[in-house]
Amino acid sequence: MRQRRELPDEAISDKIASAQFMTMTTSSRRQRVTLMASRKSSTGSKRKVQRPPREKLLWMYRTMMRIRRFEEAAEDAFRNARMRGALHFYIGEEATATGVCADLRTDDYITSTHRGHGHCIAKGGQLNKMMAELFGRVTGYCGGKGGSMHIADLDIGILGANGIVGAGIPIAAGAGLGVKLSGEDGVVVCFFGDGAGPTGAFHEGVNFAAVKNLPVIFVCENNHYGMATTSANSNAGPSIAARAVAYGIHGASVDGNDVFAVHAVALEAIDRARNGGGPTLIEADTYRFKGHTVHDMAAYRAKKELEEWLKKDPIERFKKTVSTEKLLDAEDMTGIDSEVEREVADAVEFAEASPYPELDSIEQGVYAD
Amino acid sequence: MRQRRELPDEAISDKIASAQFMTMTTSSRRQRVTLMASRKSSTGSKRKVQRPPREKLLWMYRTMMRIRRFEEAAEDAFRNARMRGALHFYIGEEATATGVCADLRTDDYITSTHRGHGHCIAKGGQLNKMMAELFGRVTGYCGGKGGSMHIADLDIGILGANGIVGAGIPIAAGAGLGVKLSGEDGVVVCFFGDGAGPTGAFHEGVNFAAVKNLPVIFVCENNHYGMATTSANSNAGPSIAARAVAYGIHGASVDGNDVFAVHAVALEAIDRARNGGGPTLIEADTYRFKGHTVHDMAAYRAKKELEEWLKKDPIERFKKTVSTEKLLDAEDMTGIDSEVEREVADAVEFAEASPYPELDSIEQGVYAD
Amino acid sequence: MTTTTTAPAVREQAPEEERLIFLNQALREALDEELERDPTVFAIGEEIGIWGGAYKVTEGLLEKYGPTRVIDTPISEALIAGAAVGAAITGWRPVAEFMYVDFMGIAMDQIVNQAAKNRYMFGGKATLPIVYRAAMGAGIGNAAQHMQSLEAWFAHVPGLKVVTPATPYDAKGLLKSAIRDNNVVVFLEHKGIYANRGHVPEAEYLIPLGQADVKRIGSDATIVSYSRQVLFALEAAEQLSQEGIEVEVVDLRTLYPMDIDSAIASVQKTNRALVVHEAVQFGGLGGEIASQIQEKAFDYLDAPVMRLGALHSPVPFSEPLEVASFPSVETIAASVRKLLEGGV
Amino acid sequence: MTTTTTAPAVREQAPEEERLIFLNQALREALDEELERDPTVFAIGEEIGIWGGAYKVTEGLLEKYGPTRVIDTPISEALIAGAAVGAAITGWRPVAEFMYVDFMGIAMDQIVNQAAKNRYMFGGKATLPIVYRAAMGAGIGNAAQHMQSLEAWFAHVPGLKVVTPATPYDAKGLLKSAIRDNNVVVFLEHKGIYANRGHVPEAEYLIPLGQADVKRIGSDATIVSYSRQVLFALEAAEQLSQEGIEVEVVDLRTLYPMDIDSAIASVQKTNRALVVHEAVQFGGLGGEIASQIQEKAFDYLDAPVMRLGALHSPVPFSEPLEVASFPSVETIAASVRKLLEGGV
Ligand SMILES: Cc1ncc(C[n+]2csc(CCOP(=O)(O)OP(=O)(O)O)c2C)c(N)n1
Ligand SMILES: Cc1ncc(C[n+]2csc(CCOP(=O)(O)OP(=O)(O)O)c2C)c(N)n1
Ligand SMILES: [Mg+2]
Ligand SMILES: [Mg+2]
Repeated sequence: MRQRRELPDEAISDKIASAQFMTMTTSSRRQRVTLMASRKSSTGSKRKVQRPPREKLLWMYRTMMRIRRFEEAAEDAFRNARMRGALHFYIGEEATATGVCADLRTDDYITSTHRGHGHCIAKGGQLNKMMAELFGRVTGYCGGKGGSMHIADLDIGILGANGIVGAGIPIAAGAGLGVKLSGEDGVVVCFFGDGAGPTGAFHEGVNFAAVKNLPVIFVCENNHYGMATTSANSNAGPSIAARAVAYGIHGASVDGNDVFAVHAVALEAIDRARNGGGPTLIEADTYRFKGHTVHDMAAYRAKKELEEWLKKDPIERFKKTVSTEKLLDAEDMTGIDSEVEREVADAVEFAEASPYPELDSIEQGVYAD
Repeated sequence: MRQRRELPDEAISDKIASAQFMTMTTSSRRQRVTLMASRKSSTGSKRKVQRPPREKLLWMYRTMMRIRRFEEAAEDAFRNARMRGALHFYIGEEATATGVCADLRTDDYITSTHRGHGHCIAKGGQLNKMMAELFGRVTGYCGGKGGSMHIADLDIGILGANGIVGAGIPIAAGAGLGVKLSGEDGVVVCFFGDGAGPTGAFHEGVNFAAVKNLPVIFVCENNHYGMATTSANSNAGPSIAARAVAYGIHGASVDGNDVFAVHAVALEAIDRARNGGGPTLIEADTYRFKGHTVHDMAAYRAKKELEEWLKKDPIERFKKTVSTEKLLDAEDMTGIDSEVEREVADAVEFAEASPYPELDSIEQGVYAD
Repeated sequence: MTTTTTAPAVREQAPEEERLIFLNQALREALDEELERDPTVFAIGEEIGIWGGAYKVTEGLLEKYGPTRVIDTPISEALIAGAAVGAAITGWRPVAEFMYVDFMGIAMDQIVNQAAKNRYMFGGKATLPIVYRAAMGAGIGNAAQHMQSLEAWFAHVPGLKVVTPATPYDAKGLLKSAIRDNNVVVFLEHKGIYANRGHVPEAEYLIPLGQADVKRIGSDATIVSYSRQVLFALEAAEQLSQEGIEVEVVDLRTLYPMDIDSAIASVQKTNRALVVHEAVQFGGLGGEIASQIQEKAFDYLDAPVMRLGALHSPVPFSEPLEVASFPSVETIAASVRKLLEGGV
Repeated sequence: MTTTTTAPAVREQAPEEERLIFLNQALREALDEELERDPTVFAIGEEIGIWGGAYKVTEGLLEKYGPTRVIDTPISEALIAGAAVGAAITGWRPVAEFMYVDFMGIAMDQIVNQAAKNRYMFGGKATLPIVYRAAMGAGIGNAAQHMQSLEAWFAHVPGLKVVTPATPYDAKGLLKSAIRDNNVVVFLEHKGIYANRGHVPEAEYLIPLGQADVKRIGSDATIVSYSRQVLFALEAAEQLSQEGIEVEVVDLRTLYPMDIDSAIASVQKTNRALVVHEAVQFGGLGGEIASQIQEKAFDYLDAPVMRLGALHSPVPFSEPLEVASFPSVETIAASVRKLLEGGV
């Protein structure tokens, strides 16, 4: 009775299968689902891993530093009451957005979350426009009308941060549908947190993408907490990646603090999506160093737990790897450090020097002509 | 990081495992999910299957006949314009509701669907009150205010048919939560169609039941179609039962037209739920002999497909089995036949003899005092 | 303002030269023409392809345009609404169908927090040309979860436009405009009038959103309404005319943006107003309409603005109760008589 | 009718003997007392346990009552609403929290098609004692998806009751009544006043649903409002008093069932009415309230009933825009002056 739809091509699934994985074979022989249950830190893996070229390494480092320094500056401004609203920091998770976006094209799309600064920066967002938006100024990405949770840059495929947990997932599926209808080879990356795992939006969005074989890469940033609720207490089952089996799509679990591991998994998924192989569900294991929002001191987390994760700081690990493997030298990075410092300082200056939007603009921009 | 919650006890999962099944072992050794991929017709199975006692066999036959004759009478009334509204017939699927409800207690609960007559009858619903409701009379289950899609009998645990696909699933989870809070050993059976598989409500409800280890048995009646849309075109993945893996709960696929097979699977699930073993996701393979609604001629289905399924008529198969295995004799069944005929005729008479509700009652029953 | 619409009320005999078609056919023509003319337009929803839509509005379009222009989805209302957002913001013009407005509760977050707000939240940059179609209204015995009129929810949300046609002529012209509109338009079709026949010219035409239509001229009282109740109001007006009472019937057609000026102009002439809708009266749009009338035409009113909506209950199944639960030709006529005696 | 409530407006200096507590504390006391007295009551929602609720309303209750009475859920709003239905219909009294009313769009089907309608659809037999709590309102910079006022959606749905307290005293008394009520009550708490302090007596008390409270006596004009805007109205009234204008302030407190009679009685005395709410003005409940006032007090009105609500846009993030987008003490006072000059 059940007719099978287009399936991921065997070659690609075998490629993924070359990492540790488990296979579930269903009654239908034609359906093959591979799931990398634990691609642990690429640095830890036996085989000689192939590293990205120097230019990409420099970009990765710069991107992670831009995210971290941008948010440190934002937090500082907030603590000094120069900024208000809800701020969710990505600090500690930089490797995930960076590794995933490293090989996206400008015409590829991403949907983001309430914790979206990192996604936005990794996809090419401008710090001054982002900072101005956080300050509610007219020069911000949204002219001050959106704030941190609603930054978008449609010109470079950033379809928007989102204040509603899980809501970006059906939107990503829709963008993926559009790409498929256009016949082009673009892809859509959908970032979401472990807290979005239980939402109906997740299920409706992923099921649709799987049924229609859309070029969407679902990236769950499992930082182990919603607010105070643990991922395990909100998501049933062995893991979020394991759900790929239920949807008949490819799934992968990856060390989200290892930018190289994330990059490798993302490359495979992007490849597959560009070549009509359909969606992938990636679960990145990571951790937020800060509280849920700028207001949260995260008392519900064990001090020890945080310390363990601080040891896995994605930026420190990147530095360690590139120096051990002699891929970059200290100067490369210190140079970037000071450039980023300056860029962030300029962004703050730009933002604070910018005016607030005009009061008579409140009802403008609601409807298009 | 991920703390595991209470798990189904090995003994029970091994019991299920004794049927044909596949096992998926995840990175977490402590998590064991068994999935009966294809408990094909129990009659076809090698080992000598143990049949229910005579009393239960008689109940099963009577129940299936009550469902079929009730709906035939309703269709007749509708075709003669003595009744209006939306009617969704369960004819052809009788074995599923019957097998599942055969061992439910009066204080167990069920949630039903738009195609709910069979569930209601199998759980003990009264034909005259049901028929009167279909006729919109004040003597109906809902005093005529609900109609076919909203019949409920709270006194015997029927929490209501539902006009919203998937909506019964979170409600069943809530009833299951209540049972668990009460510390009693009741269970909740949640019937839903394959069309509800893609709904967010399915995911939110099953995930919650799994996270909280609630005594809920999710029974998907996969009759292969929503309206004209096939189950395969709306549900991604190998099967709906296979999703059990993603939720870390027990799953089972069963021949929904074999009342004995359904009964056996249901017994295991009910046992497990009563004993704190948590939820089960059962997928029953079946088919609706009629169109989606009384208005639908089902032109989208191949004539041949229907013919194949008509050969698997659950009532005929029951008769064949009980006579081959000499469990009941013809008289047992002909006796029931005439009793059911009379009961249904009485129900129609009762309904048509009943008055419509008073016009001034429109705004009554909206709020409780 | 009064347009020259000659759309006949139901049952009214139409002149020879008119082309009488069903309302769902008129909608299908609109969709067909727009799919034809703009390759970025596509239809998406449940059972709109093989089945042809629960009310056959999309019948034949799958065959004509194929599965990339007429997309059947699983039962996933939030997905349908959200996929429309994702497609629209990336350059497409989705026309999404919800089988019943009652099911839109499942999609309210996507419609209200995403579709309606994205443009504004993103600084007025994003453009989301989306039409969310749905069948609304009572009268056919599908009971409480399939017969609601929920237009008041949508009209209250900045970023949404809301359209509620009453005739085949308006339905076609308004749907074409809605599809070409660069905003999110909630297009509500009363299921009780899909089978109504009315004049729809061969030649292409558009009806701009936000323009009311005076469907009957009268001097004694004004009935402001929309969707199917406009037809009931026209019938009531004919009855009242026998009694020498001439009622003007203003069909708002679009609820947001609302052409209240047409209603005001009429009330300034008749000095009496009755607002009628099938939605539950309490909290319905009748309140907005009546309030604006008394705010802007206070000195013209000879009686308070009256409202007539559904009783305060879910829609009952039983036929006699169902039909008595919302405004009818009889209750509208009775209300007008009462209005002329000073009202309320 | 006027109750003898002495709940002070914010900032007002309270007499020595009063017990001043925060509004979220008052709500916590109500929940605590009801959890204590009725074992069938339980609280369920996101982050209400360990976190203590986004606005700390449930803080400490998990520790006191344990995880079977204070239940943390995954992020699954439809599940929360539906689980409450399943539990309520089987004998429990769930108090479900939605962190923000903005998220209830995800749960609208369960709230509207299931919770609100089950009793009626089942022939008046089922009883669903559910309280759906949520934080509403703007003013704290969380932008368009966290700051809405959507009470109009719920008040329009037969089967739901809607409560919107303005003071700690009312908040406690009304929540206790809502929990004991045998119906589905949507209880909306303005997030801008959780930290307001007001008098709440030690002794237990209840405030019946459906009773308005005249929070200030005046003779020149009536302001009808609810939730936080009542406090703004009281401040505006103090300002106007300096100018010799005495405004009566009627706090509806419950929006359905609505005690419109208290508003009418006041308007019959003052002959002028201004309806104020923070929700978007178009399609807001102000329309219902204003319409009923002009229907029932038409001959008493010296001016049209005026309405003041939020501008027609999603809530903007930027602080100056946000605060200017909804009614304030200043715009309320200005509206009253205008009303006295003949209004609108
Ligand atoms: C639908 C919805 N429910 C609840 C919230 C409130 N909320 C904001 S963030 C959050 C936790 C999200 O956790 P996760 O998805 O893991 O993302 P993280 O914050 O960990 O990056 C919650 C409950 C929301 N914004 N949207
Ligand atoms: C949320 C929702 N969406 C759409 C519908 C319209 N509808 C009613 S039944 C049906 C098909 C349901 O298919 P399935 O769940 O497989 O149940 P079956 O009719 O096959 O028993 C649809 C689409 C609905 N009632 N509710
Ligand atoms: Mg998280
Ligand atoms: Mg089906």
